[in-house]
Amino acid sequence: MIMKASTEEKQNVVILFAGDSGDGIQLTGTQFTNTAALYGNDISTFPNFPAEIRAPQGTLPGVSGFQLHFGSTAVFTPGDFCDVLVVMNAAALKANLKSLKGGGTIIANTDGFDPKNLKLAKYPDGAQPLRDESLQNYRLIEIDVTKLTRNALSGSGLGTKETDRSKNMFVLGFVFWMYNRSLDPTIEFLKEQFRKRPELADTNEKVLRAGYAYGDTTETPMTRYEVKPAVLQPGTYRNIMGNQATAYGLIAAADRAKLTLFYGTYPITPASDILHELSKHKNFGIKTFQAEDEIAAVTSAIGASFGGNLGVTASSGPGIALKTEAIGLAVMLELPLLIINVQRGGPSTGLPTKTEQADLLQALYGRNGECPVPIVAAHSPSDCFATVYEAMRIAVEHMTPVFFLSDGYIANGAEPWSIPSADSLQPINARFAENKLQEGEKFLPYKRNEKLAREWAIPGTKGLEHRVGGIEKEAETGNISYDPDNHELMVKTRAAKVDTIANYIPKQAIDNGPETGKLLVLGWGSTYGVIKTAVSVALAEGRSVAHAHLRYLNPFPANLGELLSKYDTILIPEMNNGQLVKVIRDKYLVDAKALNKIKGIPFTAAELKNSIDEFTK
Amino acid sequence: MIMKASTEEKQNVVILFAGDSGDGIQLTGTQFTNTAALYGNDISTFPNFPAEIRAPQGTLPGVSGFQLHFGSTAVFTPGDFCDVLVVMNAAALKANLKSLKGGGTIIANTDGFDPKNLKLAKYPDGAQPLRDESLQNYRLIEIDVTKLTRNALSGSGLGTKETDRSKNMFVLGFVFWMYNRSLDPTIEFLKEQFRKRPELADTNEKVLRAGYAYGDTTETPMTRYEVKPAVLQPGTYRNIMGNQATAYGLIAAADRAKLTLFYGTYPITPASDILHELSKHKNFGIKTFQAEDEIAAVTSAIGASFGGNLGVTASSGPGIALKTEAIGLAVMLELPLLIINVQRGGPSTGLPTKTEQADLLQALYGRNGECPVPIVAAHSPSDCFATVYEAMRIAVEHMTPVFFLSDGYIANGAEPWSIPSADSLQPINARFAENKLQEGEKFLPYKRNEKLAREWAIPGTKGLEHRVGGIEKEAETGNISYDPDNHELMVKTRAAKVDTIANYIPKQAIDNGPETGKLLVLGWGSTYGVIKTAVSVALAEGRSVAHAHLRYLNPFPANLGELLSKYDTILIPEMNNGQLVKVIRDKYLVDAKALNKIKGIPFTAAELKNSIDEFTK
Amino acid sequence: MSTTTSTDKALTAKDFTSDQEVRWCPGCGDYSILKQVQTVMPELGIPRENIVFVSGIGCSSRFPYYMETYGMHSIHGRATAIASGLKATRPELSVWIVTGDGDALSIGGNHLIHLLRRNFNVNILLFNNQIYGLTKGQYSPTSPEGQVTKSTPMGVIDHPFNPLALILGASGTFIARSMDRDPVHLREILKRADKHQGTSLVEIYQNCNVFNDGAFEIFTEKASKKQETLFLEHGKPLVFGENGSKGIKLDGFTPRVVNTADVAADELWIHDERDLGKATLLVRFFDDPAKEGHLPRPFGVFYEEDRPCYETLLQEQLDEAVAQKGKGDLDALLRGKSSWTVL
Amino acid sequence: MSTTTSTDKALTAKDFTSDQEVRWCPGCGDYSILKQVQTVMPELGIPRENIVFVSGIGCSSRFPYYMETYGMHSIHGRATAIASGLKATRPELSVWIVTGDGDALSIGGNHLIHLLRRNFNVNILLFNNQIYGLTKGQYSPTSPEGQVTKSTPMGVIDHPFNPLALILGASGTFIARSMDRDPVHLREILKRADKHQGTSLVEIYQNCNVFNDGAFEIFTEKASKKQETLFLEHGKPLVFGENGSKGIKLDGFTPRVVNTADVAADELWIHDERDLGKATLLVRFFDDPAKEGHLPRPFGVFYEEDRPCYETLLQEQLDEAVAQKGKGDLDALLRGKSSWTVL
Ligand SMILES: Cc1ncc(C[n+]2csc(CCOP(=O)(O)OP(=O)(O)O)c2C)c(N)n1
Ligand SMILES: Cc1ncc(C[n+]2csc(CCOP(=O)(O)OP(=O)(O)O)c2C)c(N)n1
Ligand code: SF4
Ligand code: SF4
Ligand SMILES: [Mg+2]
Ligand SMILES: [Mg+2]
Repeated sequence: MIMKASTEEKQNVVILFAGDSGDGIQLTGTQFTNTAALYGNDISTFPNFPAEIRAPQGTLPGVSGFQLHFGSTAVFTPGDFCDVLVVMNAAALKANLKSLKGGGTIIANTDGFDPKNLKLAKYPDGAQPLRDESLQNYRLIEIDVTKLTRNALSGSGLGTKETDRSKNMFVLGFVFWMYNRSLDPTIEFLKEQFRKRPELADTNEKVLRAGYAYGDTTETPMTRYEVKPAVLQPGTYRNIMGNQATAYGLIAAADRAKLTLFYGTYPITPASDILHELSKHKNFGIKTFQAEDEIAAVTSAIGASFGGNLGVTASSGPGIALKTEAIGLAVMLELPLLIINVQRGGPSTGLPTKTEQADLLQALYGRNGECPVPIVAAHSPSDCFATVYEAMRIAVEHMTPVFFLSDGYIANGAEPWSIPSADSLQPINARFAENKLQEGEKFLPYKRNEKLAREWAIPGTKGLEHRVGGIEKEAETGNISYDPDNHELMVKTRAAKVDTIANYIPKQAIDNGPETGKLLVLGWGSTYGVIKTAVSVALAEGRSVAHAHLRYLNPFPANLGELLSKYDTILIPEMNNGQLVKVIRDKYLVDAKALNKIKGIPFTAAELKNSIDEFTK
Repeated sequence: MIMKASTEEKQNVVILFAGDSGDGIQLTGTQFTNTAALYGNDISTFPNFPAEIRAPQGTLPGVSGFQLHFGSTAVFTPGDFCDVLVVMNAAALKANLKSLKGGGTIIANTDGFDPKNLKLAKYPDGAQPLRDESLQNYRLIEIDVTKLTRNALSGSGLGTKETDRSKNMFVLGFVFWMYNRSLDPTIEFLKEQFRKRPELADTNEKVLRAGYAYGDTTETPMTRYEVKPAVLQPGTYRNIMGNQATAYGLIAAADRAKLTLFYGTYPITPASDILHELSKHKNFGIKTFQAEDEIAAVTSAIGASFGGNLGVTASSGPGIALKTEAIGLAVMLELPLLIINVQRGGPSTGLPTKTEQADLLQALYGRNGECPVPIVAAHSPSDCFATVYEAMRIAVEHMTPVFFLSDGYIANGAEPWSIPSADSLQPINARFAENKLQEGEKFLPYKRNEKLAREWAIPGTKGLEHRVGGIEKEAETGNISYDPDNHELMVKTRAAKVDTIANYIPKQAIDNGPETGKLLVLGWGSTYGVIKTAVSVALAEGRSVAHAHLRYLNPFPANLGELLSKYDTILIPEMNNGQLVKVIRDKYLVDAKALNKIKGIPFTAAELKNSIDEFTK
Repeated sequence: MSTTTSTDKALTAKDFTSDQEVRWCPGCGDYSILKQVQTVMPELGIPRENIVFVSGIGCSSRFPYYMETYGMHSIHGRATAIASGLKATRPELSVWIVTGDGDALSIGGNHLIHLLRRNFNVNILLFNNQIYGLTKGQYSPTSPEGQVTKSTPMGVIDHPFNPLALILGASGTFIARSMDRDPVHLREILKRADKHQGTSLVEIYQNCNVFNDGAFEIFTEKASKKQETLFLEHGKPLVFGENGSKGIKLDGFTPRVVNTADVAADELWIHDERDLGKATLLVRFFDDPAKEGHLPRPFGVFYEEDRPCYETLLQEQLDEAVAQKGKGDLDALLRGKSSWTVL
Repeated sequence: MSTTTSTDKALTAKDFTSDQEVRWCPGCGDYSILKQVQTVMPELGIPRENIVFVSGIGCSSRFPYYMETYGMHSIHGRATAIASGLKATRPELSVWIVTGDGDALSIGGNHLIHLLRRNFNVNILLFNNQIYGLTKGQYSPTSPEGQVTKSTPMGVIDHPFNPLALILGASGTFIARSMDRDPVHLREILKRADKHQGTSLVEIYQNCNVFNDGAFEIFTEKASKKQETLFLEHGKPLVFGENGSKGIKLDGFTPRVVNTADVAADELWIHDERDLGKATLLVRFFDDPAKEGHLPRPFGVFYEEDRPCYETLLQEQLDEAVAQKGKGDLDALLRGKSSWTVL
């Protein structure tokens, strides 16, 4: 007799899929995400790749994870802990059990817990977590995925090696069943993915359906869950990852500015995916250039900018370090240039696959001489689009290199994004110099407008032939000048040019909470979601706390000092050893407090909430 | 009839020699300096090179200058303005007249004021400064140096081209006469210099003597001056330039540490002279390596350090920018490495031959990730010796890369130096790992001592074979570790290691003035002399002001915060747009005031004094 | 700085002379090179505004300031990379890179070899003076072993590059050598460089009379020039010396100097700019002229090869993408394949 | 991490195996190379503590962690420069550089060519898998034109380097090629590399079975190996194919494939490792194996030359300086020539 499972409603759920890097975990996670998104849930996801390319199968370093938070209410982070942990083998369980809430559910592929796998996962001899008491505080659902998958495909004529590749579809099907989701988006995806090998689309679909059916037919009574669609602002949405949103923001900026995007880069984790994405869109006239190193990457972009194109370069910390000399040149040339830093754990090679936001001071001060560069930072995966677009606007309209900061957490995370229409994007106005000179009049390449920006005088413009370079320049003419007063004037002018941007950006707003109070949590970058979550909870408890999040890190919005003065304490949480906090203390002379986590992983909302509680006691 | 010149006593005098870069100005200045030094005057000098290699003769960009301040009392700067301006041509006058005190003396080579030279110097058509009223506020001594030099050598059989090369000796001889100095040191120098061509030594000597005799025999009555020897601390002195003192400090450190110095560098102004100096002393076992670029320069030094040698690399701003990635590696490897930055005007190529101290924030923050590096800065030419020696001691004893900051002003300036004996130098104790392991015991390359420094385990040590690298390391074992808690521990440990240095350096002292009062002028680097001078004057006027000068910029001396709290106002003069001031404000939350000059040239004492007056009103 | 004399009359060398004072040492070989470049420019028939000179840092790299064209005096060693980005996006421009032996071969070595393999259609003028001029006289990667310089008081111990061998090894498609002191030859080679579709590398022996005077005297001075230099002409035998009295003949893989009188004309090595095998040997004519029985130093075009240029291939891919997928539609891109609408 | 088993018994491959888990993808060609290196090490007779492996960044650059010697996993592209500083100061050490095609030829190209010209006595193992493995599959400077990779969805348009031609152009003194799949040959070449006094460059074709599987299949797989590869032996004619049925003969400067049966043995190209001229042509045997009438790909030692090593010349100058001026006396140096005393 088949018992019908009961259905329970939930506001939000965190699922962590984990398995071997060969198990297709990322794909499984992404499919569930897309299905949830299409269904209308709010979502936030984060993949956790192994550092090794493909560490030996079954080992702890080989574990790949994908965490997904979806809900019927607003969701801002992938979640501190998960409700459901799906593990394809023993190593996946061992590596991730600490992330499971007490009483949470474990879905385990029993085949991944044979003695060999237990040994690879470094369980002590004789230990068998599925049998002993170690999991007694959790709800354990054991499924022999391998066998069931093979059964589903018996008679297909496929070998076991090929059959086993679709194990992940079985699990996915089962989880779809648990959360009452449609299989259609995945089936469509499979068709598209295996367009050239329809037999594989069939196989995978068969297994997916088998997993779903397993839920329906299983003899153990199980609860199914219902997570209703979230109430999102009206609009058209899609699910988007940070690096993808960055690439789209660049394409959009080029499109709106009606200029060619030149993307000079050298591959590095976690920035490379921007290159991969951009190189797919050559029909937008985008020129990607994989340079021989980071120095060539940035200087080729400068060459492109000199030619009147949107020069962009991207890297992560170690690569940015190599670009610093050339960024100084761009500051002198006063050309638009966008430098993208998708931050990762440092210093040096550090933790390449982990996240950190420890390159802020490098962006601000990491060049020789007085060398100011505007900085903006994205706060979530989808926010990359608008922020990189804004960075490009500043670069072009203020004729300056600009830093755009993202990080590994944002880059690989995903969330729903309310898609703007192309027409709704703020125009980007390049001011190209035209030859309007009178007979005998000399062209002044360093003449400035009210933004202190010079004109963009590009090769091919007859009569405006001129020379630029990295030696100090005479005001207006741009000729080499060693004059002492001119140097001071130019240093101050370059600083003022950047400071002036404050007049062209929005005032800093409070994101959440009262305009004045005991505590302001001031964040930047990828801590947004977790601060938002923690502050919301604290506010719900009646605490006197607010949240402001900086997109503009240089210059700061003009009203920032005043805004800070409205709170007794400023708390600055950062995934570094305290960087923004230094700048705020220096600039506003307030005793801002640092909350730091330097573990290569984001804050949990609970950690932040604890700190908020401390300061609002 | 020959009139005897009268003699007047002076406490100190500033002479500025100026002429074409081909005129031998630097040599003239250096000879006067050495003679004054040997005589016992306190001195301070500064050369002012043209930016161009050898700009066209007679033009303004081609002017080379050498300023010399000597006195019978302590002398701390080359002087704000000069008493005597020696000009070999019109361009030299035009470029330097603004540096001459009202009523000062001009010694002009009339031959350099012919129409051609006037035109090259861009004097308006028809203008003749030696004839018109433009110099009426000065005492003008005109000498037809060219003619007199030729006369002196008539019959020597030399052509005019060769004769004219010793014009500078005529002027030098005359100035020696004016200041009543012995010709012997110069004659000895000439003999040594032209060892292989004694006829040239003779020629030059002849002209030198002719110049001196010209003073004795001239028909215009002239005043001669007497500047008595200064009262210096007992000791043996020599005159020394900053880059030379840096080179000597390195040689001394290697000698005392009994290690091989490896100097990996790539030429750049104004750091190259350190390379030139070191490469002369191969008999000290010093290995200089002119690398293909700055990245190879620093990484080759890291390789040498890994092998148990004193790895040193040097550059100026743009080259330091290129080294930042590798410095991060050295931070991870925890090996001794010295990075010398002889700062110049920035940003980018900037003003290569001018001075600036705008790379402090780069040294402090200019790397990806949390990447702390200790920083020390020299405050005068001779101080380079002790400070670079100290930098090396810190690097070796604390097992860390260290920044040593100098600048173009210090590098090329000169002053008397009380020569230490080799024995008096503080020992430098390298702590090499020895194999004391028990059977089966594993070597722990990242085990630390009370300084948090690890041991230096170098190749060739049997049984200590191990691997290091730039990926985050497990505490103690040094194995690769992606563990979140370990990463935080290591970031904090590396920071603590640098902070701990504060326990091994002297407390910050007040250099001049009371321990508490209205104003503290806090300086670092090459502003020392000018602050000293200005504060001395202000103190003499009874103002409530003191001067402290930082050698240690990271970490700060432990008592700095307390020391700052003893004054109403902290004034921080810097030859940049405000860098140390940012760090002090952030760290001690005091409203320190910035006084900035960004002109590629030092503050004058008068400028500083003005500011002191403002703040002690 | 440019003035608005934009009438379309034929340009002259003067039209390519900027208003900036030239600031090399008097007597520097750079003056002659500047003059030849300014002289050749009008003959190329390229509108002045479409010409860009990009340089790194060094005495030689001051060059762009003196040219009345667009120009960039960039940072040390990176002119090649900057030019790559410029050419990739503006293929219609005539891009000239001016660089020194330090700029191109020391700090800039990597960008140089990568530019060569990518074969951007640009011209590189490598001013080789075997010294770092601007920084006042340290040795460079082309300074001969044993040379005493500021940084090598006991003589250079680094084995120098053979620049053209390196460049050929990096798949250069146009390789030539000339000298500051032979204006006619230099102008000829500059024109050839301009004509070549792909990266043209012209090594120019340049005298630094302040820090390395006479480094190439033996090749440039009348007394020795005929004996020591070998001017290459396509299709002609390799002959040199007074009245072409000497020639080169191959003995296996070993080139030997012979008296032309002693051998039949067709036994001599016939220069073929298109023969990679010959070029690989020819760039190895790099003997120390002090060595007994040394080979003469060749000047002229060593090698030329037709190979598609990077910027052309790049544009072709873009065109192909448009042909396949249509011109990019931003709204369609942003919407993607699985969007949903909340009302 | 090392333990204290420091008895002096003969070492085995196991003694060169560190306690760190090897973390390449299963099936990666790196495993075989590691094995051969560990096997060869004991045969070199060098005390383990005097061996240092230095690498950059890349899958291949993880190598040092697995060797029970001293080691440094440095930063991307810089292993060559780090090794230069180490060798300059510790000439007695046996220094091995492990690098990838990206690490050595892309970001590290400049240090590589300068190391080669200086001729430090170190060994470079260049793992060429024609891909960026660690960053998950972008093309490298050795990837063939047209290859579809993560960063080139429409195919590579960069003309790839011919690595050995570049290396010879940079004055390399020992140039060899081997492959992961021929352990015997690889071990032989490793031993030759160790023996050479100067920079030994060994290019090793290495399969990246995840991102570029089968790139060298045609050379490594039994079915095609005999036809497609040419194993070089000093003093022996260039023959290949089933039972050496084919050989190489020079036609002018053009090498042609002939049937050995059709030509006299002495008409075939006889390999001479010491002949630079031959080597310049031999490194150009780099045809696309898909091309009609292509030449086979050579493996073995292409070229070896004796040239003094940088570290030797450096030490000689130091010794000479001591001989001339006596050992440095610090007090005398500081005092200088014109000091004065204040009492
Ligand atoms: C990053 C950087 N490193 C070093 C320098 C100093 N520098 C300027 S030019 C130069 C070498 C010049 O030699 P070369 O390229 O041969 O040009 P030349 O002056 O001989 O024409 C050096 C080392 C610099 N400006 N920037
Ligand atoms: C400065 C810097 N730039 C980029 C990277 C990213 N990165 C690491 S390895 C690598 C290329 C690896 O390719 P290769 O050298 O061929 O080694 P393989 O992994 O193929 O063995 C890149 C681009 C980095 N770590 N550091
Ligand atoms: S230093 Fe040499 S290369 Fe530079 S301008 Fe003077 S002569 Fe020319
Ligand atoms: S990615 Fe390729 S090269 Fe790297 S370990 Fe895996 S198979 Fe080997
Ligand atoms: Mg040069
Ligand atoms: Mg590779």
